[in-house]
Amino acid sequence: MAPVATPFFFYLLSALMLVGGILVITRKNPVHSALALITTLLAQAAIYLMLYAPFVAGVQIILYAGGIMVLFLFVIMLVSIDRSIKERQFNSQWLIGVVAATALGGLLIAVYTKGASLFPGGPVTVAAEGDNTQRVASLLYGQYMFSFEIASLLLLVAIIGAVVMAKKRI
Amino acid sequence: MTNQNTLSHVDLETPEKPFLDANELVINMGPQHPATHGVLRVILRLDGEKVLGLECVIGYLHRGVEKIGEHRTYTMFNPYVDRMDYVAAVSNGLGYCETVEKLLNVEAPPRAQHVRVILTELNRIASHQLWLGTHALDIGAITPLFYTFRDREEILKIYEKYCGARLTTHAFRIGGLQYETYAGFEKEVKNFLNFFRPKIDEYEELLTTNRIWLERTKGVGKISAQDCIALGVTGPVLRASGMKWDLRKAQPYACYKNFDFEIPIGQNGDTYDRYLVRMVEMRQSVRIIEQALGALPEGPIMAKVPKVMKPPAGEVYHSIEAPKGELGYFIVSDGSTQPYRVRVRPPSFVNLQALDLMCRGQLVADVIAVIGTLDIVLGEVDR
Amino acid sequence: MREFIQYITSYLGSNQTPGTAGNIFWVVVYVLLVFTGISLGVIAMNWLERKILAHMQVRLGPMRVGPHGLLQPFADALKLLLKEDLIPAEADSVIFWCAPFMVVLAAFTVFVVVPFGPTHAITDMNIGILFMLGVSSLSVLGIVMAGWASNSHYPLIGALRSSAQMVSYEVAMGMAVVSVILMTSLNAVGTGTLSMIGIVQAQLAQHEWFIFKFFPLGLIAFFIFAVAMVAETNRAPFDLAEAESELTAGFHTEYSGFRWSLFFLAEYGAMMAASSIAVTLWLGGWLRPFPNMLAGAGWDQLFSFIPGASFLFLAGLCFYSTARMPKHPYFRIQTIGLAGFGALLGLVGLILFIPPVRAWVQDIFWFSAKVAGFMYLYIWYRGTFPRYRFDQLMKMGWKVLLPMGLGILILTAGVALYQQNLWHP
Amino acid sequence: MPDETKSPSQHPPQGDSKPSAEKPAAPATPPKPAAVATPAAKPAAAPPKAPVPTPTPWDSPMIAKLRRTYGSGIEPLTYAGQNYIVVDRSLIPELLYVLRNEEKFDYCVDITAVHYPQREKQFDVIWVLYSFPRNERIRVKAQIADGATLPSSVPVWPAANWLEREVYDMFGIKFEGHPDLKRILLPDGWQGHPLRKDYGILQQDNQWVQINLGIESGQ
Repeated sequence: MAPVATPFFFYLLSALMLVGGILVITRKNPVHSALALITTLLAQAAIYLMLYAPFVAGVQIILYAGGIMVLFLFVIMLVSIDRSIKERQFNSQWLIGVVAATALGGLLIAVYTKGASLFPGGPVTVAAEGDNTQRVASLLYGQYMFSFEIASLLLLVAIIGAVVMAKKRI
Repeated sequence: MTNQNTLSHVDLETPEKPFLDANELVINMGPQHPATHGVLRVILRLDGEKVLGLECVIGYLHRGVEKIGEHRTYTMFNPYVDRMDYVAAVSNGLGYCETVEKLLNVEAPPRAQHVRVILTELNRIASHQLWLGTHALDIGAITPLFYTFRDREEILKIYEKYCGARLTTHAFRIGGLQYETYAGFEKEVKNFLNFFRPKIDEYEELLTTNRIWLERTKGVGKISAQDCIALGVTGPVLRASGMKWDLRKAQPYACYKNFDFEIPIGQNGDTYDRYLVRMVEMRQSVRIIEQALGALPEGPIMAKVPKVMKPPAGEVYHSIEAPKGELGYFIVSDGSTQPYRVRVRPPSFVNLQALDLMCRGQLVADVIAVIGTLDIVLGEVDR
Repeated sequence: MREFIQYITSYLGSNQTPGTAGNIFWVVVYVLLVFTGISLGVIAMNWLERKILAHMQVRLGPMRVGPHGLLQPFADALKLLLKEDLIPAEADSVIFWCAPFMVVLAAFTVFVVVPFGPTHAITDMNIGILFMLGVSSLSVLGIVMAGWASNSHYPLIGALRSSAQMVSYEVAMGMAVVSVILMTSLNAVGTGTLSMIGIVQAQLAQHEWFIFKFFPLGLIAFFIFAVAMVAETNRAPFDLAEAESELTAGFHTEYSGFRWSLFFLAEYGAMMAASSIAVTLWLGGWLRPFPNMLAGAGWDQLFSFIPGASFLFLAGLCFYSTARMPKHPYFRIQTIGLAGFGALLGLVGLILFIPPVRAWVQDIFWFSAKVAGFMYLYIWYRGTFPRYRFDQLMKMGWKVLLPMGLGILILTAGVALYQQNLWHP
Repeated sequence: MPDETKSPSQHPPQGDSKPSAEKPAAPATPPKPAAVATPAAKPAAAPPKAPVPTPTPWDSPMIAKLRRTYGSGIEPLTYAGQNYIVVDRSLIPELLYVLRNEEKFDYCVDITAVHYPQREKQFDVIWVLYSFPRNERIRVKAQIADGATLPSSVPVWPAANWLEREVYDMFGIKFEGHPDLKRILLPDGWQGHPLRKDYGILQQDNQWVQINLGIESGQ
């Protein structure tokens, strides 16, 4: 798949992501926020695709956009929205928020200005396209086997925890 | 039997625990809802999909039949009763005619009684067919509806030929029948029976062993015989709970005591048992009609009743086994040509009371199934 | 201009999909072709479903608009487009507005990777099947949005139901799909593929449709998928989200007109998409039936006549019905119309006999025929089954299909590993 | 229009509006206290043929037992082969309990009322009971005045719930202790109780109709 109009799509998707991200934190209605977040995630998936990482893109869509966000929406829909609209958001933590945002901003600026020296110059060589998924797989199940298993154990614990918590209510 | 009065009544007013405001959802089902069989309005209180309780709001079809009855002569009121349970109009007519006959102290001649039994049992089949079709449709099986309507058509044709009307037939008159059976009546009824017997098997093939049907109906809307009696629930619902009680046997009217038939009963009192009971009832109705046809006597079809009916003052309660349960008429006469008071004891109305009990703790989808299985007709509930 | 023409012609004769070849012009052409085909398929399905269901239910179905109701779908479409498009006052209008497009987008984007033949696909993605599952799972979002934005109880419950249902059946579906991907790895290289075309080619290379692979493992996986895909598309007996008798019309209760028709379009599109996955993964995609039993050039030749022959058969059916039409002048236009339709079908059939067309249409025909088989199954289910209850549905998803899928996955992996070892001792 | 006729009149009340149809209504038979006075007891104004059937007393072990406890408070009668008991209003909840628990009348078939505007105690309230073990029907009838209340029989038979609501709806008879006594067939807020004899057949709550349905009354 030869890329077409790469800069155009890159800027389009980035803009979409930024707008989505801003909407997530500015919308009062949580459902709108969630939908904005989904937009961001989908745009991100498209950027992965542009970076020749189709597998990550697919997983992003299936897991985040299709799975997790649906569950988010599920919960949000059940909560009375009228009340949350009236509430002021993050009213008690704005100070911490400002500090964190400044710190992050500083970091980004630092990376941007020093970027050339931090990273090797030029675009990374693209792996042969057909290998993508296999290489992810062999890395996951080979080199990073241990951390992969730990992560899955963590998820297992989370599942059991969720079941236990749900059972309590029954 | 019902010494203790333990209705597992849950208090509808119990305040619910607030859980993210998400715990309770009040849903208004009806009066214009495809599955409430007419203008029944049910207010459901749900926890997610679980029913915490419900309240029926009825009366949308109230036409004041009882009031009308006080202002019509006995004969004039006869067609009105057809408009109550319009699915089983013939049964309604039978109940009314027999009650007035009791007041007048006359009895319909044997031939009339036999024809009455034939038509009433055909009506029971028709009513059950309609129930089966709509009930299955509520549970999501579309096809049985069309099968039952196809076969019900044959019954309606017989009615149409006999008295010119298909639905609100006004088939009987006080004291007997207005019309002699038409030529070929017996043959046509017999043909229908032969045509219909395999059709019951066809319905059963579609549903009785269908896994999804079993899952949707078994254990759904359970009600014990004890609760049935306490709530006055009669008909197939009571029988499916294991109570062997049918007015046709318990207090035979018309000429039912001449016929040999069985009362099907269920054990669990769930929706599936009610389904089975009604299926067997259709078969039994076929049996009764066959016997009645075989024993159809010759003779007059009308007893001696005065042109202007003035039953002596008095009051009478008489009830018959309508397809939906005990259908009773309580008529007070003051010696004039008009009833002083007509009270109809509609089976659907009383049976509907049990809906709340049967639905507690079930899911929304089960409410639909239970409304279907109660087999209510709103024309009769609201009168 | 010449460059442009050269750009266009350069693709011809290529043995790649236009997407893989990177030829934008042909990508656009293919996109248009595929989406036209899908829309035509939806129209045909609309008519067929009503007709077949009607005949299952001892009635006639549409008979008025056109001969045997053939023009009914068009009449319906016209009606829907002319209807007033209501947005309830209390609804969240932006989301309400977007939701149907989201659903349609999800249902149609999937077809980007569906292989109608070795080169007849818009593109061949490296992660084809993952892409399909991912994109089709996005339709949940549209449904949730529609249900929530309507600001009404029934749609909300419908949306909750369908989202819960789709999310949970996706898991079982995924298990079944992964077992197929394991099967594709049985080759000299020892790595499987997620590419849709690759999966069919693996079946070709292994001389076995995956439904028969490791009997009965493939069959069971197929069964799991076949059940899950019905649930995934919200069709009977899993059509709880739009259970008429309970929730009036579920999540699209408040929709009307054009937007409602988009939901309709998306539903049928999703059905075809799901069937396409099943066909690709288990039924050999575009491969003709009986590749082993009836192998050989002669048989190939014979099978290549079937597309044309089946169209001729349909044409014959039309002519037979024409002959049976009532002779009354009232029906004259209808009779002519039916004969015309038959002639059209016959013409298509004859064209399909021309050798180059015949060769070209082979793959597409077999693929479509298999998908059509699934579509018939959908209709059949709807005519036969009552509807599941929500908890039963969830129980089946999580307690029956998911463990089954896991078991199949593990077994398949074991058997595949064993065979792999035979391959590379 | 027959008016104020103490003696039962035979001529049919014609016209459909019967403003206060008050016809037969037992001519206030004085003798017994809670008495008798089924609508038709004596009035027998002789339809020419045949002796007019009148309610006659009946007896059974059950009645004997009840008689022993309640004495003259109950009067067992039978008409057209159907047994009923006329009871004093004061016996109402107690007797119903006895009938259900001791006499096994476990099924409350129906509760209804009849309005006799001419009488001092205007309403007959009637319980139709059935016993499954005995396969026997019985009716219990009590007379109450307009505005008087009755104890609810819902604790006795839960089936009475809707039936009593209907009686309340149609006649305005209040049942004390009913869990949820409100209108059932007519809308809440409707004025009047249609099955009373003074409620004409064409009458309706025009105000309600205008407010709630937004239409001028159709009649």
